[in-house]
Amino acid sequence: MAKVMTLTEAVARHVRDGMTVAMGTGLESCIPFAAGHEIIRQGRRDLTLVGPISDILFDQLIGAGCVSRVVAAWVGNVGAGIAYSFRRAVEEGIPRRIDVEDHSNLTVALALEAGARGVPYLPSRTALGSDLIRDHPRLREVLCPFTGARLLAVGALRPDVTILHVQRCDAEGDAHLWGNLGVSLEAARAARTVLVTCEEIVESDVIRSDPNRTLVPGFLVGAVEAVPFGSHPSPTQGYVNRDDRFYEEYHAETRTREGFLGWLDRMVLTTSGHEGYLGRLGEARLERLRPRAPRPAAPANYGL
Amino acid sequence: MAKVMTLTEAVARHVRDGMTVAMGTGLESCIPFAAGHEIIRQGRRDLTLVGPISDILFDQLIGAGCVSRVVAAWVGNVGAGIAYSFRRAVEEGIPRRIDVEDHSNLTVALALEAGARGVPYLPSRTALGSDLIRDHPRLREVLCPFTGARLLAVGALRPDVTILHVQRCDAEGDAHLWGNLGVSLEAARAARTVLVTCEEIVESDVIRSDPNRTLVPGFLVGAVEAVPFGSHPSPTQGYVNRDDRFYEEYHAETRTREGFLGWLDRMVLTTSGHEGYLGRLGEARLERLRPRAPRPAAPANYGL
Amino acid sequence: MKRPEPAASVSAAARRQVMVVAAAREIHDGEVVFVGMRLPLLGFALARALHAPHAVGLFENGVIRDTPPVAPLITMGDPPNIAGALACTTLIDVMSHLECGRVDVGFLGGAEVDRFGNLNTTWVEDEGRRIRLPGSGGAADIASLARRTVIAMPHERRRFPERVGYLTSPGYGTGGRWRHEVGLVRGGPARVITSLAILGFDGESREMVLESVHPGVTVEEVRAHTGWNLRVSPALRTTPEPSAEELAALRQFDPQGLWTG
Amino acid sequence: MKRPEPAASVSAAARRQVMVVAAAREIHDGEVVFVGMRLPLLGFALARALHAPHAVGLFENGVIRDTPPVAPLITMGDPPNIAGALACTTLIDVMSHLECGRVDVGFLGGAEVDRFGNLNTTWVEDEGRRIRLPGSGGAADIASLARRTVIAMPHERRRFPERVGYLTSPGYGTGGRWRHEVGLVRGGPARVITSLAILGFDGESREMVLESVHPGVTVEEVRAHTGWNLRVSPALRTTPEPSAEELAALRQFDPQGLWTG
Repeated sequence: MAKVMTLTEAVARHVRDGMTVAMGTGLESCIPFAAGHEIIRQGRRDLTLVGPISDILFDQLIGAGCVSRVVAAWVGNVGAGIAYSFRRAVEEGIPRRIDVEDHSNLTVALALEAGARGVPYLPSRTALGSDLIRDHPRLREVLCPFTGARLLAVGALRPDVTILHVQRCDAEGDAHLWGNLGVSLEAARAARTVLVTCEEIVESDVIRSDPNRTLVPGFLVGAVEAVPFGSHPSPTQGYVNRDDRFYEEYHAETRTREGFLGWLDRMVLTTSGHEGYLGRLGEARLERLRPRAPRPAAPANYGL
Repeated sequence: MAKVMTLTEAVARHVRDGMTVAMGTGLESCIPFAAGHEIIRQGRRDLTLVGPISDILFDQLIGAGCVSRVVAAWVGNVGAGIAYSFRRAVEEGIPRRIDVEDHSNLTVALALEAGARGVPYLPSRTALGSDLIRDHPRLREVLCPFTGARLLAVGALRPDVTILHVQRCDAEGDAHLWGNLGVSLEAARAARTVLVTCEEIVESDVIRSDPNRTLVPGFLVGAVEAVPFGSHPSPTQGYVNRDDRFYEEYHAETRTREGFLGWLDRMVLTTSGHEGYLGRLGEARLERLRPRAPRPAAPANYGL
Repeated sequence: MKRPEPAASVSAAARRQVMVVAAAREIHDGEVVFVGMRLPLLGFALARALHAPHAVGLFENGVIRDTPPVAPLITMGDPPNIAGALACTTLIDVMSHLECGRVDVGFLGGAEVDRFGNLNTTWVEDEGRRIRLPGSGGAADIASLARRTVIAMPHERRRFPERVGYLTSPGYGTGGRWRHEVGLVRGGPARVITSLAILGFDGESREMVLESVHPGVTVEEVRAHTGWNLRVSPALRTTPEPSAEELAALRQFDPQGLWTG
Repeated sequence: MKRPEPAASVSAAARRQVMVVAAAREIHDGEVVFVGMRLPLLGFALARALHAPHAVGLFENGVIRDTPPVAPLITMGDPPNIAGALACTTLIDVMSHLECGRVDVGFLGGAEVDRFGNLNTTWVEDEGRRIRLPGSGGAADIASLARRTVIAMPHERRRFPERVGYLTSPGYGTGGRWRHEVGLVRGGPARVITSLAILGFDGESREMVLESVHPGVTVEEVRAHTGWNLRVSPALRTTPEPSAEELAALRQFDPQGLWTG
């Protein structure tokens, strides 16, 4: 039952070829880059990636050839716009063809929420009239049984695994997470299992001192790994700020396939795990990303 | 735009005869008793009350003749079982007939959530085969547009006002709430306006120091009142423990209509507001309900 | 008709101890449990301490916890059930785990249970008068959506009618494949733990079957307190007495004897 | 066909200032605003400081705040947008306010906008080659569900086709009652703020109409950079220059001139 393991072990055990993997569910923060890089290192193939705003993590996994399908609302570079590996795959089939199941943020969120709720679909009025919903495998126009009004039925999506990066977590996987939440909670509850990377593993007492901050209960979690800077270059509130420069550099360097392969080789394939990746960035750069000005949450008392 | 006002003013302004009012949404904690008593004092009539587990607050409002309809999953005395005024109204029409729209906890929660989501209904598989869903105005069996499976469609419910009691709130209505949440968030978001009573009104900076604890944003809130012990006899975590004895006393005293009227007169009608009610309980009793053992939440840093 | 008196050959406290221990034994290690108040709460604490150290408890008010409340309490929303919880969240959030099929076992009670395990907590008749009870609460949801349920009830003839007057929380309906036919995708009662006996359900007909009588109780007593011609399992046994270990744990978790005293 | 050059009679920085100020003016006091990055973020800060002190901003990642970020940022999920927020919650939670009709105005941009205010952020053609863009993000949701939207775009002919190649985010579709017919219950674009002009929509036909040209811009320039025969309002005016107060606020909220420098 021991859930604490290395990232290498966690990915080896929980992420298999052909699986549906939700990641980048925080929208633009707490993106589990370290876990994504480990998936690349272990050479996973034919993954379906799920996420609303994918940050550049999807671009990296696509460029590395791990992906056959993307279920997303937006695949780009949140710092610089275009995600070139995504474009090359969709437009030219390089390194391989990928299918894209296009969504809006709300439809992908509702698909995950339907999965989390255990219902086959959830209704909404979004995107009616949009080309998005034409001939869509998961979006269907229906009539409301009460009012007869047109609605969009969003079919449920249950990832095999959802990967989250959080601030802190205990050894059983009970995770404290703060900042904007995006679709992380829906994705965690929809998944068959959850893989949590965290800035620090803490005693269970820390988690239990503030149960309202436990946004993922441990019984959903299959593996826990302590991975400081595990969201780099995206931020983890209170632990790591965004590395803005990284997005620009990645944008410039990956404009060509050759550039991308050079980046991939240097930053992922030849780094032996996340520590090697951090080593490439260098101490000084990481130090600059550490928060300087503490902003403590006001006390809350659970006493009786 | 000033939202901070007395409870008298808040009820006068926001709760009108004939309205649909959600309260007691915390299930068994943070029940807004003080606000309910003020509704009784101001003699509101023909209210529709909405809540899953109503505590004895619904019983009091029903006995006082304020209510024409109840939308709930359970109307009783959480400490002692039977709610006598509810029974008298349903079985004998005393002091008046009331309609009961029976629900399960999940169906009333989903009705509020549908209201909060702005959709006409939400699907579930609960209560299929139960007598609860027969000839129900808000529950209807439908077929899933994807799978053809039978589902229960739960129609949306939008209260005119939801009344919440919380730990702390700023002058704009941004409310920090902790402990079990029941359907409070769904009820707040479903309502046309929210009336918040709180143990303390705090500076906005306190709220902003921990935005993940803000479970009701101020733009939903129409009125804010500082009402310490506003949930008595139910608990408010960290501020007031449950007054167990009160439930037993109420149970014994309200077994007859005469007993109830005596209770109502003594505790509500002849008390000039919540301070009068607290006066009836006495300092010593209140003091015993104050938490003695602090249990502070672990620090969380929002720094950058 | 005069109602039979409850069997009095064993003390009420001992009966309640047997019930709590029987409830605890229904919880297996690693399971996700929808816990209720009183008997199931104590049964859950016992199970965690003895044979199910990795069981996790969900409460419909939004609490998720794996340890007993830090002090005695009346409702699941009381401060001792919040302090030290693993998570505090919403009713829909915990009930979504039910609807997903993640909840292994849920505990239920009621005013009436019938031959097919259906429960009534809404309307009963007492000597011709209709009495309104508090209603479903979360019971209909647990009964519909948990992988299995365990029902705990005092064993009295008026509480065991052949057919409930109002079906609040679905058991096996009219038996057989009824759950499937009405659209329920799993679940149903696995056990009924009463003050006299433990009962199960036939795998085909889904009718209630007497499986075990508590120490000092006879089959005839059980049948006399049941409102239909109760089937008896060919493998009928006597409910094992609580072990020394179980009794010690009971004393630990109910030191004031609130439930088992 | 050679594309017309963008009008160059006014500096790019001044144009952007006019755009931000125009966006700010679209926000009224007390409104709930679905804010985006860059231009709308700055416009929201300006509006709050000047004429809409009670406006509240929602961000699709789950942030609710009424003050500018505490430091410059690139995305709405960056620490300066979290610190000091009123609330941090989920995407569905904030988008539910949209679906409920509580959001007064949402800001949008895109690669293309057409005659009826439809937006494309998915597929475009460039000299015969199909180019895949990042996709909708939350734009289709905002366009579908907000009470009204404001679109901000550079005014270039390739970005203003008569009909978008792919309709990502619904404007008025093919005009008239199209939104109603497809099931959208409210909303649609109220304004398009470009680098050259401010445009509105006809109340009946829902066709885009030139309402105001920025200082130094001619109607002919605007029409030359628009891919259809653009209607011009009979009440055409010149966009008012930013006031001294507005310029001061701009310098306060964009001290490094990241957007307006």
